[in-house]
Amino acid sequence: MKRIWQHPQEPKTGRRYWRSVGELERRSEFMNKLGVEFPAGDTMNEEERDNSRRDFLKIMGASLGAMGLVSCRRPLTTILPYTKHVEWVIPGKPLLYATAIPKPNGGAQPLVVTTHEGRPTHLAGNPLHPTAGGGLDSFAQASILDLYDPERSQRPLRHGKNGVGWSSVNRAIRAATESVSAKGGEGLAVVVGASSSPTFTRLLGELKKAYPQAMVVEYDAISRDALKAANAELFGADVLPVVNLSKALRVFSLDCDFLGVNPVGADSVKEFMVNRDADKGVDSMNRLYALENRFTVTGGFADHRKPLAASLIPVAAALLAAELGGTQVSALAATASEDLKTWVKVAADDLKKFQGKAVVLTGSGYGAEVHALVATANQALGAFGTVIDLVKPDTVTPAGMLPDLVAAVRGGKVSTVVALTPSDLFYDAPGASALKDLFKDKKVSLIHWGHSPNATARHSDYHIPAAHPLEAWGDLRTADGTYSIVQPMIQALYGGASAIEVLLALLGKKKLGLEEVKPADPAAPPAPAPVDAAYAAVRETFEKIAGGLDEQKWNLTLRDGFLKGSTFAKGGSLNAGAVNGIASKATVLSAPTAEALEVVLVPDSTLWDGRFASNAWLQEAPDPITKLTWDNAAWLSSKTFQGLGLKEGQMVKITVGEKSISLAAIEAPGHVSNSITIALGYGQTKLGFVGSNSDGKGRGFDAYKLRSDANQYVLTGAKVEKLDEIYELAITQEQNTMEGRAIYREATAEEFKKTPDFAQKTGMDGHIPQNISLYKGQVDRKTPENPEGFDYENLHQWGMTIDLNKCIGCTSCIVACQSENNISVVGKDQVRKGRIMQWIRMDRYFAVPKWGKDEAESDDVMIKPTAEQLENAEMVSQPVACQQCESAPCETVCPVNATVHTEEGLNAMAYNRCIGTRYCANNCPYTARRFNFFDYNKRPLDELYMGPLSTPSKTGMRESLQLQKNPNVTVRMRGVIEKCTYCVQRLESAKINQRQKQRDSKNFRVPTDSVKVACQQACPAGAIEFGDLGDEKSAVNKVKASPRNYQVLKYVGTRPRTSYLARIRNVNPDMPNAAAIAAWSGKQF
Amino acid sequence: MESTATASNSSAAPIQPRVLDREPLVLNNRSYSWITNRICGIIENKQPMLWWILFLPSVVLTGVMAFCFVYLIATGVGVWGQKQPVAWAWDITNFVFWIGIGHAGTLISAILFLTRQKWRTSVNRAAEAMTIFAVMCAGLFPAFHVGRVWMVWFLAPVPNANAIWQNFKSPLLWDVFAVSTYFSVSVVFWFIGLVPDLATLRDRCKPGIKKTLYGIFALGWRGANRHWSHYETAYMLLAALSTPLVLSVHSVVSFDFATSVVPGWHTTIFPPYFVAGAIFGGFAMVLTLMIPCRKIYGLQDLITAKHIDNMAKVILLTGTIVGYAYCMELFIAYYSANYYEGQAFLLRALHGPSVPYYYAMFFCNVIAPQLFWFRWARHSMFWVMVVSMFVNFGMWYERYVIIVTTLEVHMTPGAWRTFQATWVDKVTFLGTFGFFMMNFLLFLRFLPVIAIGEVKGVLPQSNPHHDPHQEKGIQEEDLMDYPDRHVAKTVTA
Amino acid sequence: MSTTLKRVHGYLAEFENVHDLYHAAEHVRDAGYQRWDCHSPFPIHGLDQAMGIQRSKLPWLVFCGGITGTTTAFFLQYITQNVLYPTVVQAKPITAIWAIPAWFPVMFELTILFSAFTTLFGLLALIGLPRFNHPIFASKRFAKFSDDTFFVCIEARDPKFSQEGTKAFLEKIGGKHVELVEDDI
Amino acid sequence: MGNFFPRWTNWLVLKLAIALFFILVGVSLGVSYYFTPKYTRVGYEPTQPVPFSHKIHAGQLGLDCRYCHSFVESSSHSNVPTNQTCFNCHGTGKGNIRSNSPKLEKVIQAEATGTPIPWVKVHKVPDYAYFNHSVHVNRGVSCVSCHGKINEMEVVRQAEPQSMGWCLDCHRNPENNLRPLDQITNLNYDASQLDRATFYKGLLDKGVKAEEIAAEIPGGGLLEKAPDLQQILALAEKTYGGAVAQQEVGLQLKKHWQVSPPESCAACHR
Repeated sequence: MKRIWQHPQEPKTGRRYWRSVGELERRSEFMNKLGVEFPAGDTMNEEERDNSRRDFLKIMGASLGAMGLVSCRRPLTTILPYTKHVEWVIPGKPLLYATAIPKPNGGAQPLVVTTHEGRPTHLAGNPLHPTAGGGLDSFAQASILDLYDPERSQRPLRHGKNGVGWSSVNRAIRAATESVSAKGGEGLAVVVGASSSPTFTRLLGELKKAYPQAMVVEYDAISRDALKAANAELFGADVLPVVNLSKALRVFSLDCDFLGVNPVGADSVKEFMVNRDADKGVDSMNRLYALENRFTVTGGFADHRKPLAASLIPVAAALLAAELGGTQVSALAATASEDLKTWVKVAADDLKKFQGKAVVLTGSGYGAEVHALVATANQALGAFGTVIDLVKPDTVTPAGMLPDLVAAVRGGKVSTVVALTPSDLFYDAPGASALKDLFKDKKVSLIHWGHSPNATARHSDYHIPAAHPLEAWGDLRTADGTYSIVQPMIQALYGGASAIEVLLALLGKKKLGLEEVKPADPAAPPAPAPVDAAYAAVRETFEKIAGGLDEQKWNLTLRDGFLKGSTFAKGGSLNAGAVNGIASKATVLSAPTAEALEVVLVPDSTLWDGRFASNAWLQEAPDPITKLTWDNAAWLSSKTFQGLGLKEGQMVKITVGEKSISLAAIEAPGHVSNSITIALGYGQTKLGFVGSNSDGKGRGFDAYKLRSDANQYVLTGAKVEKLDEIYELAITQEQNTMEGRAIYREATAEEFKKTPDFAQKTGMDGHIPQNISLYKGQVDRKTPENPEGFDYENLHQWGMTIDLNKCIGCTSCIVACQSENNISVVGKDQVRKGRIMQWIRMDRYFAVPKWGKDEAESDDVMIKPTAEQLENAEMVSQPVACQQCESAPCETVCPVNATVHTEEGLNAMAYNRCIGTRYCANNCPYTARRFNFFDYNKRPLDELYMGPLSTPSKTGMRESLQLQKNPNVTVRMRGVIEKCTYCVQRLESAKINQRQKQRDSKNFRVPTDSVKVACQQACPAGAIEFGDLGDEKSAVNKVKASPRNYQVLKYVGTRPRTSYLARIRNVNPDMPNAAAIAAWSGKQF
Repeated sequence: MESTATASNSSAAPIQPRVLDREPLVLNNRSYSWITNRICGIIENKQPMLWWILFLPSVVLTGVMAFCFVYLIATGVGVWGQKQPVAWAWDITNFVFWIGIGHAGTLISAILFLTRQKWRTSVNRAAEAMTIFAVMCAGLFPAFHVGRVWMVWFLAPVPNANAIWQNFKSPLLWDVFAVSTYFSVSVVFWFIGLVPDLATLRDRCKPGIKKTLYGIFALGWRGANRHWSHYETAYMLLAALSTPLVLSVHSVVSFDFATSVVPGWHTTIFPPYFVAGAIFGGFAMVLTLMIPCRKIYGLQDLITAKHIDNMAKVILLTGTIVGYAYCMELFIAYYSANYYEGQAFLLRALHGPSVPYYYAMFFCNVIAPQLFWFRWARHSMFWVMVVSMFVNFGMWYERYVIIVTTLEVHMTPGAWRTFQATWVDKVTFLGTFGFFMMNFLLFLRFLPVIAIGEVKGVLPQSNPHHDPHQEKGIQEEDLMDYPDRHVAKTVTA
Repeated sequence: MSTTLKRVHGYLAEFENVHDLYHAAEHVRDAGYQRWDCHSPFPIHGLDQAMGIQRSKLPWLVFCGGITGTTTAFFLQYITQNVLYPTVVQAKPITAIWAIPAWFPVMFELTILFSAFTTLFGLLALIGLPRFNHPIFASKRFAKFSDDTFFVCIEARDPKFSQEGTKAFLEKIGGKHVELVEDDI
Repeated sequence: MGNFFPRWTNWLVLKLAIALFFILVGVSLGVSYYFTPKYTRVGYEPTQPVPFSHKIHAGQLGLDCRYCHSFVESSSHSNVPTNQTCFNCHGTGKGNIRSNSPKLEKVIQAEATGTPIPWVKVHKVPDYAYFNHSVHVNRGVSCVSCHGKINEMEVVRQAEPQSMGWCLDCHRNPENNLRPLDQITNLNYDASQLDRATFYKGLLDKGVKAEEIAAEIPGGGLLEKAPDLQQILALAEKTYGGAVAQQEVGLQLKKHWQVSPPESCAACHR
């Protein structure tokens, strides 16, 4: 039956799904973009495959619809091969590059980037990196989405409007420089952000040389000016302290969220965890004291935490300094309350015992006096040279501060401003709107460079779209100075320019934009691409740093992602005199009262200073403490909250001086009374669909409006009044307490010493009845007695452990999972409805030592704790994803066999078989299954309820987002269940690679620990271990041997493959109410 | 028939002590033709105004329901209130509710038939009809609640190119078989019962489309006794088959919950508890429908106070069983010493998000029916109506409590979430009532609401040994307090 | 049209009440007639004995139907679950001997389903319905059989049937309006 | 009025029932033939933009598949060659073979413009199924097993249904398709062409124990002492006859390469 199909010439219009998506892609705007660097071809083919995977039901639906037709017609799909072969690229195999991206707060995050046919799809930490190797934070993890953000700024803007070409931008730049070159650059001001790129600093220096009169101003919304000033005085202008927590056994944090948004070293989390392994013996474990006004991940992780108003941190610092024998500032110390005194004293005594192994840290936002006092404390502890290294970085440039610029502009001394700071002047600068008007009045021509069309971009004369770090050449240094080259993975999608390139343009060394790149002429033999100025500049810097431009060294650096032994030079010491000088200036602050509250402004855990506002993954990543998504809110202590009689999300008006904002309020356990914490970075308007609401109004509330100085983090004398309106907040967790269930388990060091296997006896685990059923079923290891068991000898048996003693509850595993597994974003409304899709749910529980009305009362966990108890609550967080139960309740209830067990112990999920009865979701004790309630990948998130009537232009996944998708994971359509699969795509490819190598021999076991899952790769604390249980040498086997190892809900008999390691609190028995710490964990069932 | 026997004695020898009469099943010695006329009259005469007043809204509601399902399928399950961890809510609640109601019919026709309860004859036809329509409503929900309706054929074990099959360990698949079986068997049972009456209708109408249709469905029935003897065997067999079936169906439905691991679902008491509940709710619905019917169509002589009384008693019994189940759940939760089980019920009854539902359920299903301990209540149509209304609501609450409030507080507190229903949830459920009522009204309009043949069969004169030649009139002492006796008086045989 | 050929179906006698019909039936039976029947609006208790009818064979049919259902269900599940594509769910055993409890519900349901349909179709087969056209319908009075009248009909095919004898016999046993039922060929 | 229904209606129902029965049987048969990949996919032979003849290249000229599909052994999908590959032979200044043939027009054009040739996809596995070429060709499954005798096709035609059921057949009984690795791209391969001695010698050289080999040959388990090559050969000859049989090869390779194709969902669906 030979039938020849004559496929008709494709008509111009036609039912979309009859055309192969590949052909659609051929019309795609990316054709030429990608085509340039990667001669047109398999990118499209790859695209088509993964794209039509998304549309598989569309096609299926169509062919079903066509029924009879199916047999004689079939959707025409084309294969578009490369015309010329591309170096290294093997179609269908990912290609890995080492590079780095800047951390929002300075420093660098070394990366390994997975690319598929030239599309970067996933980021991971660089395990080879000496200091910052391992995981990454959620900012870095999510930045891959920024690259493909359909709403990132894509073309130059003139007065916020489109329609201006790159050529005119170049002309503007030339004009700007030429106009001022005569007067040695007078009238030109360059605003930069804190940068850790040597090349950038070098070029900035050159600029200064070329235009001596030009003004260089450094501005960041999360400003560290106070810290810099203090450091300059304390250690000298060009010296920076870098803390290496791996050397510390006692850490005292004065509101320093070093595990969260305020890192103090190259990779503080990783370093801190070095001494956190309870199985190595609790005596060698480090101990963390924390004083803070609100819960931070650091405070939640602390062994001893005391809520303390931010205004009193200087007092605490003074106390500590005094206790440790540093500088005495009795004026401050005297004001301290008694219990604070005792608390600090006991802690100080403990610290003293660890000379050279202890360190005191404080938040970078605090005033100079605090830093000075902390410095003396550290001096007294002998931390300098041991825990703290004083280094001389080459990435600090002498620069003015924003007020200088404002003054200059007001004085009419500045005609042109080039803004290269990643912050958004006209949104986050103090008095932003006034500044905007000032620029307008003074006719200052503003050339703005930025990633998104934000406020500054919209009100600048020229806006230059920024290139993503994966799109352009550059270099970076981690906090300790290790040098990394930033290499492009992909031709700039929209021809954006990097900050370095802008500087080069200012120096007249480069023309910006696409015009420069002309499509390679295929007829001619492949000519070497024109040497990129940025590339040249980076090589020049490299030459200086590496001491000579050695090609091999260069290539090695490119390959490994860092330059060996390129740390900063050590040097500098504490200048004691300065300390007294600063400390004497310290002003005495009083504790906040109900009349005069304090407002603490903090960088947001997901948006930082607001620059990530248009990143949907970060917007939807729940805040580690409040579990709030898509918005910020005022955190109030239970006492204040209940005192005002507020409801969750009720609007309050907060007034500081004459400035005031109104925003939604939430109750935050562990928060100090009369203190309000507000996350910065929200309330940006007209930032597109993700960054702001569809009506253009901002998401959340702009707290910058309260600041009158970029260094203000603690505002005192605030008033709060209750408004009637209730604002709808999307909080992912309704239940804050564990209701006495033994879900999360922890104990103090003493208890752990007494009964190492406490975790296995907690709650009902102590008395689980034997399974006396006649058949054992497919569980455990296969033995003669248990013939149906799992084959550990000949097959892989995958398993995972999560060490709660390391998990700090940051959300980077969630984002990593989202990026690896094509998990869709559902939007605020759906999150509110409890339909968030993230496969990993970071449960955060608050616990108090005793429940009930007062301390004396019973242990009944069902009684709601009081405000006082909540203020001193403990916080624990626990990531929960599919536990891959060997005896999985979800499987047996699926009527269509869509989820069954594999011989390797995985709980497999066949999306294309699922009909969506959701029975499995009901029957999962861990609620680990997610359901696609709508076509989240296809429908615009604000028109989900319109179904097929959604606006055609907005329907379907945006082209650029399609490029990000992992081609090895099905993109789910509506109506199917999805869940964590242990990244089965990685496991399969690992197995296949091994078979490729072995071919006709027998050994197919994947090399020990060679395969890593996304969350494990991402975890900065290294809390997650994953591997082959059948392999005795595997790390996961070692960890599972720990006495702390336990299974959640073990009594249900699901036999999860994922197990948890109980947390150990390294409690100092001398501390006040040390007995109460982790006391709740003894009362679990 | 005893009644007539004793009556004849009393007329013969006045001195004998009088044996108390047993209430006749049909009052006023109605003749065969009276019954035929009365029942067929309902179909042949114009429908009362009330019929139209009820019918038109039902049709509208049915349309609305259809719209809701179309919207659901076109847009996604998200239009309902479901969320993690409440993956089932109103959909399955309504399913269990309707399927429960669907149990009374088969029960009346099957179990009462086997137990030789002659009084069933005047209610079984309507009850069976109700069963079928209720099961139709029930079937809609499992069919449409799935995420990908167009893939629902995956549930059918047909050979396919993918060489993949169903999972017969899944209670959901058992459901598919149970419900479809139940529906088909009920239809068969109902139809077989209808044949002789359709013949009656056929023989009464003038030639025309109606006669043709009735004729076709009457299968050319000619009342031959050689047919009757097979027919009765068949009927008995079907009754014998339906009895275990009706018990199995709701047991299987209860397996959906009982075989799961969810605390509050994982309970061995569920099958009997669900079955009792089903009968309970079903009878309530029968009463809700029959009481107006007999009033509107003047069927008091056929559906007598005795019938109502009996059904009220059944409700009282099953209601008490259900109440026992509620208490037993609580007791086991306490006695099992399983913390999670205990919590599930504490949260359900004391401080969970949906406590009010629990007490609403408890009142409607356990407290309200206790009224039926009193004879006056069982005999006052008003109170019977009130109580059955309560039960109808209560049974829906029961399913809601079992399904939603349990899922809201699942095992890991971090995932707890409270459920809110959307307008689609509510309108769809309302729509099914329209669908149900529409079907039932059409049934009233076109089919005999009472099994003519069967009722004739239980008349005293239908006994071959009863001598028709010494017929006696109504005796005053027979006039015990039948509230609706006077209505019967006006009609003459 | 009066010259159309007719075939005699039999004699139809009418009775007023069950009592009379019952005794009439006994007479006819004793008279040794074979091809005859009573027609009544409802089944009459004990009339089978009065007519001497054997007990119905239907239960045996239904039994076979039921067994078929059970075996169908068993093999459907055994073959799909154990032979064609065994899958492990919740560590539950796949060997038939242990898995069979999970199959009972479906086996039970199919048993009932098959039995029910056997009952329906078995019944129709046994009583030869649907048969819309029957000579007896030719009689106008017969229409009342479904209301309140009772009939005895002796068919012409009966060996003991005779034009006069049977008519007389029927009248003797109390039959009213004895009429000859004929239908067109 | 007499009979309301005419006599012919008596048999109507029965007739309808019988008719319905046959219709249903007919429909189900029709669907199971015309609506399954066996019919809808096999024989799909679209016209390609370039009249490239596999028959000539792979058949007459005997080019190895891997010359053009160069990554089939290392990648999940078997790449379609770039123009450069074509021009290795057809390019002016390179092979110069028919470098000006009109058939090459589209290729030259593509080379000039840099826009790829839109080859029409013939073998299309559903997008939610993740097939991996490398793991098959590296483990003794030949191109022929899934693509048929490409070397005899002028224009490529789909030869196998490539439905899930079809995949499972082989995953359950791989021995029917396994062959020595050096025969993977030999599209005319037949087990009988193998030399039995070399085959078993090859296995022994790979370090497979002789008794294990013998154990895979029916009746071989009975040998009391470890056999030598000659005994194995004799045994094989006794069981399978003179020519090497596919079963013989398949069973040996399956055992000694430990070929255990997965049947669980996760193997192909992610």
